[in-house]
Amino acid sequence: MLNYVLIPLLPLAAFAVNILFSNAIGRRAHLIALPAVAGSFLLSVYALIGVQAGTIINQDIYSWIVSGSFKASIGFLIDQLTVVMLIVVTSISLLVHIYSVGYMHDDDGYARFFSYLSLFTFSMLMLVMSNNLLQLYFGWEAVGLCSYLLIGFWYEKKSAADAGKKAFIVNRFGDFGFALGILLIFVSLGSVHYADIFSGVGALQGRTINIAGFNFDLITLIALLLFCGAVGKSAQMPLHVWLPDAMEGPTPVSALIHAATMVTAGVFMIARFNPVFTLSDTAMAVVAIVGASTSLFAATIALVQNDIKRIIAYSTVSQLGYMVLACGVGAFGAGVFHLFTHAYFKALLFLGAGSVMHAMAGNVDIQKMGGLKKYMPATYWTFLLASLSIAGVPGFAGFFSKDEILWLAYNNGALGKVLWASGTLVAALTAFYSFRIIFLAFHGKFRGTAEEEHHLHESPKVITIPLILLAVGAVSAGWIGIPAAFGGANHFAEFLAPVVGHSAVTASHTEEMMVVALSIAAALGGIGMAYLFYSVKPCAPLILAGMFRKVYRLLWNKYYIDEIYDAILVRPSKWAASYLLVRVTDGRIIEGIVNGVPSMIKAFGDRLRKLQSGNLQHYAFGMVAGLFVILTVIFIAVSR
Amino acid sequence: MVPLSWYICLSAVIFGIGGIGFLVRRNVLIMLMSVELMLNSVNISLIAFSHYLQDLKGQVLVFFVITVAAAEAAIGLAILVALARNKSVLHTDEITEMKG
Amino acid sequence: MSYPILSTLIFLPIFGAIAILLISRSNTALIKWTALMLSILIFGLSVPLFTDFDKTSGLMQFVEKHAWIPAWNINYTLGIDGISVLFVLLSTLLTILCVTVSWNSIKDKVKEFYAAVLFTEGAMIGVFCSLDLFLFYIFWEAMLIPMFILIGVWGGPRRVYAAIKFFIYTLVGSLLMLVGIIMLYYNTDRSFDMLTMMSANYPYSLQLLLFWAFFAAFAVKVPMFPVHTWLPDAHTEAPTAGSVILAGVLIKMGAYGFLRFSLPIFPEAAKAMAPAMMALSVIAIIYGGIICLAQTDLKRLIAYSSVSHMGFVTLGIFALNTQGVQGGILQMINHGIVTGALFLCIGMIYDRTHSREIAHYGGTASIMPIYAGMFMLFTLASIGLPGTNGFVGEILILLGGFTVSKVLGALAATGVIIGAAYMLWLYQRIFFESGNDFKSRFGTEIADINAREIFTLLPLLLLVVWIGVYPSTFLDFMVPTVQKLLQRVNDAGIQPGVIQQITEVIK
Amino acid sequence: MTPKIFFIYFAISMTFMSVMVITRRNPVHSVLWMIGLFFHIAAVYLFLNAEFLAAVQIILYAGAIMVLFLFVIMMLNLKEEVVAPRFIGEWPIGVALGIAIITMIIYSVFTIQPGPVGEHTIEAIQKTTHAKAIGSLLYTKYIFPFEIASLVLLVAVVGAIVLAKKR
Repeated sequence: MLNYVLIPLLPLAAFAVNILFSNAIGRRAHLIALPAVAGSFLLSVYALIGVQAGTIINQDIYSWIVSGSFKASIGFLIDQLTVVMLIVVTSISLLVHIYSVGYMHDDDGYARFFSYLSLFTFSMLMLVMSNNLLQLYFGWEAVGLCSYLLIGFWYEKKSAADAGKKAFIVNRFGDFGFALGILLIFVSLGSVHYADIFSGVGALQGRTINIAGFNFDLITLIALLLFCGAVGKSAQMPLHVWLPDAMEGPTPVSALIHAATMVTAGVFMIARFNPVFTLSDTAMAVVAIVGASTSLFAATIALVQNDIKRIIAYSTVSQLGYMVLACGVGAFGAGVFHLFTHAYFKALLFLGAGSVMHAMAGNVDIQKMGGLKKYMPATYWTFLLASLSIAGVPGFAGFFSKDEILWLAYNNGALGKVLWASGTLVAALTAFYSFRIIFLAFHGKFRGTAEEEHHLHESPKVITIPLILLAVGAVSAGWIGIPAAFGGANHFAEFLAPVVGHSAVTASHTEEMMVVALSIAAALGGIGMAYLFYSVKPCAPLILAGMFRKVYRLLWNKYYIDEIYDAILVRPSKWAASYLLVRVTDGRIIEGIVNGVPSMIKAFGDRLRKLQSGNLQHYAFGMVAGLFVILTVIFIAVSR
Repeated sequence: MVPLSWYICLSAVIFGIGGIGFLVRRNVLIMLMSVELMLNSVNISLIAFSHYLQDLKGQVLVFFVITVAAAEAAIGLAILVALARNKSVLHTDEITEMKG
Repeated sequence: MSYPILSTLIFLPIFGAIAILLISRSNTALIKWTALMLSILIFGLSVPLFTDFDKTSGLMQFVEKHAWIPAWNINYTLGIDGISVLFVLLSTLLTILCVTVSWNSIKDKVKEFYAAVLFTEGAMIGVFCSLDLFLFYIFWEAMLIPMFILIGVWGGPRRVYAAIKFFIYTLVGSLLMLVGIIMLYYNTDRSFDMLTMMSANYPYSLQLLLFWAFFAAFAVKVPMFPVHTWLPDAHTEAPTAGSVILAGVLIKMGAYGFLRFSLPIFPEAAKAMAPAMMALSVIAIIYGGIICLAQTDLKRLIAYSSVSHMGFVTLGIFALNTQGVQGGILQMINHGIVTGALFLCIGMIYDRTHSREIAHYGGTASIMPIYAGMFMLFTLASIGLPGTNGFVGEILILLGGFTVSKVLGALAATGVIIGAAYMLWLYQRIFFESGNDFKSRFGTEIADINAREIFTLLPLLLLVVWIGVYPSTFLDFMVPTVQKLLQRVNDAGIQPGVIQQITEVIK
Repeated sequence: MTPKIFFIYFAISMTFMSVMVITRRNPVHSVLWMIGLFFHIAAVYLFLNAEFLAAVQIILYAGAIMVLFLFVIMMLNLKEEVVAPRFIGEWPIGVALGIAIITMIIYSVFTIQPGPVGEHTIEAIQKTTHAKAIGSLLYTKYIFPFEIASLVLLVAVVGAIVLAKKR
């Protein structure tokens, strides 16, 4: 058991040491953080071996919150799904740690950065290893916190601080639903432990729940509420707005948190709760549609952006949409598979972008780059491999996972066909914008200033080595899941099957070939278009933008989602707070009453005070009048 | 024989006049005299009762009333002197320090 | 126990306060050290409550009973159970911190200040320990006096207004309770014994009347919407120690009163009124949260956040189930720790800058990193991040609330979003962004918090994590007591009537 | 019949004098009217067989208290008193209240039911003489109030000195 406990505990220890002694440690922070993460990685590999040998662990460490019938533990569930996540998290985390040694080298907050990274790794591991919902929620919020801290790492920049805050608050909207989902699960099943939930959820089928006079299907409601959490964390529409802004953080953070691990927690959660989701067709349809529309929507935005990190960020949103789509069509295994491959190539893309930014002195505008290929070959080649992978060029990791999702979507009835079509379109778009970066940034002539050109250089080894290692993953990660149609055995899906089950396949191998062919065509078409637009005829994009000015504007401004939220949520609540509540309710009504009663009494007293003229005889009048009254009363009383 | 009620009525009238004097005069001195007037009116009725009820208690009480009246006059006049010395006014409507 | 521990805890501070008053005014060092040593001694004496408390019993423990005014059947009865024991400990702990945080910031009338703090402590403990209604009322009102003085003498510019508002508000509530107490006295066979009342059965109409009479006192103290407006003023104007006591213990008394009186003595009325109370709580949660977004004054913001958090507490209590009530009690402790700590933090920076305007700050994180780190942890606890104490309380309350009413539970959960919004925004405005404005306004000489201040915050910091990670230590205290309480409430019959129809609508 | 005629004379003249006391502009005149009134009151006392008190009335009131008043008047210069308005602005209220009180008392006088008659009949008093009768009562049964009265006077003496003393 100890080896499992140590997986999250090592990073936690590293965090504690680094944060408590940050002053003393300073530049040596990585000496503590790196071995810890490496240790976690090795233990994860050990866990993988154990699981492959059939050791599934589901054990409580201690009771966390106990109250009446409510009981939540800190405990670990180590099964196939967990192990996959463990490998992804620890391996990427390790590489990012190494990368950061070089990337953050000159930063004042070196120790702080590493402590946050360690804390994040710990939280993420707690999340994936959890055996109950509440611990999952703990990890869920803790990774959100780390994300907040790391996005706002350069807190002196207002935009960074804003972005961190935005990420946290937008996520809280999702978590709100997630928390309600947890509550609803407890209320209807009496437990928050996975085992109890999965064994008991079947009995809830057909039950409805009455809320405010409306009847809801209980399972659908639970599934949708849980999905809310995923929407927030995995940046699905309409809560995707925080992820592009999160790029204000240091690039290693973007790679680790906002590409490879944290944002995929939503997908992980849906996959983990597949027994619940599969019981509700409505929920599944919603999940699939949200995923598909997010992927399409984000891909279109990515087409026109110029900030290299933002493009990759939208691409992340889009790819996450893919994974969610996969879950929505019941292909949980495929979703996790894509999660797995995506982690490598997307982390690579980000780290490559970081390397580029390193050379460009922090400039992120791809229009100002060009011809970087000859200055930084290692970065270029790894970046190219990652782009090929994400575009879905056959043989690369992205191809296999994406293809599996499309194929399984195709199998999922009429709705599946639509989703598949949209997915294929997204594949083309993805290829296009990925290669847009390649052609604009690495090919052609350098478009920046001479001074900048002089500064261009390849990044140090500590940066390029993680890139190369990740490139290996980006190319080969898919090979463990080669589908049967290509003569493979799809080991990955088989491995996960005990947790997430098999997807039903109804269509024939011929159709599968057709699907594959179409997706390859889409990928190559996208790359070709990018080549045409940005290498052969560089003026074409401008002409297009001019022709479809409105569309271009819409995409450039990201469909004005941020502005809409600002108008319907942020400003009204600030207005309500500052005007309605402070001035009217608190100021006028409540304080009006509170201060009004005493001031009424005071006004009355002021009037009454006039009676106290100070003239002796006026008081005497009162006395005599009183005497008269008393006499009268006595007289009347006596004479009666 | 003069009926008892006549004495009481007389006492009441003098009492009332004393009261009026106290209420309407501005001069503190006259007000003090009005108080004496009222005390005397009470004495009249007390003695009248004493006579008609054939009991000396009423007269004993009158004795005490006179004592108090003397004390009151002494103190009252002393205050009056102090007042006249400090404020050089003797008119009640000019002494309104206690105005609220 | 060989000695009357509760009486010691009550009267040692009070006699200590008198002793401090006897020290020469000019000898401030002796005054401070006496106060500190006394408060530490009292805390030390209260530790046996923690260790010797029988967690398996729902009965009163450490009971002391002496006849006091036999003619009116008034007794001097003390005792604690699972509800009150933690509050006594919290009071003794926070008093130490109040003393240390005021070490340098109080320069005027030092003697009276520490005497007032200690006197407050004694009265507070008295409130939590009293088992005789008469005694309870005496402590309840006695506490007002030093608090009034603390705000009115050492407070900010509008201190007199705030102090009077605080006093009048609470007094009006208390007087209604006094009437209730007298009614209760005559209806309990002329007895003030709370334990007798807790097992007596009163007619429903009487219960209802008394419930509202007591409600007036407790709701003001909590403070529940809409009688909360004294709190921002009092908190804002009070000196740091005053704010800490106010937030940490004093406003807990309202909720404590609900648990000690409203639920066990008027179970039927409490049950009938619970939906209305829950609705008010939810309003307070959301209202208090949103109003925080508009605050420009540091202390005022935290004060309004207290309204929101105490909304959670009352929501939990009136959910009338195990999770809700336990969560409510724990959340009271949490709120005392976290909000107390936030006020301590604010006091520390106020000592340096003498400004409470949020807009005057910015970039403090790079100037005072340790301070920023500690503040961050308390901020996170305040917004209920898992792993901190705030989460444990909130999730239990939400569980309890959600079990009773889905709509109210869901609405209460929105408070979590709003809480994150205003606290993080506050944190950003104070600690993040550029520190240039801060430096030009307050000079570059602002030092990070010193050892004294770190040790002031450290106990609270440890508690935040302790309760967050292993809350069972504290939850175990209340299990039997809460069970007993809920049994009492749930055994009571439900009264049909108009209220029931209202509650149907709310549900 | 004769006593009634005498009483009517006294009643009318005493009322008249009282009115004069409270309406005179010059305080000296008021005092003089007051002294006249006191003599009349003393006469009424004689009617009522209270010889001792009649004497006390003249000696103490007319002789001592009123002289005290006169002294004070002399001491204070009250020249302007002759021209200043005599009554306060609200005098009609005072008059009305006074008349109301008088009316009320007179109205109630006729309902008086005298209590049982005591032992001090006129004959009994005449046997012991009036002064002795009062004296024996004062120094036996009412010795305690009597001593208190003396204390009251003492306080008055001290008080008067303290108040009127020049600082």
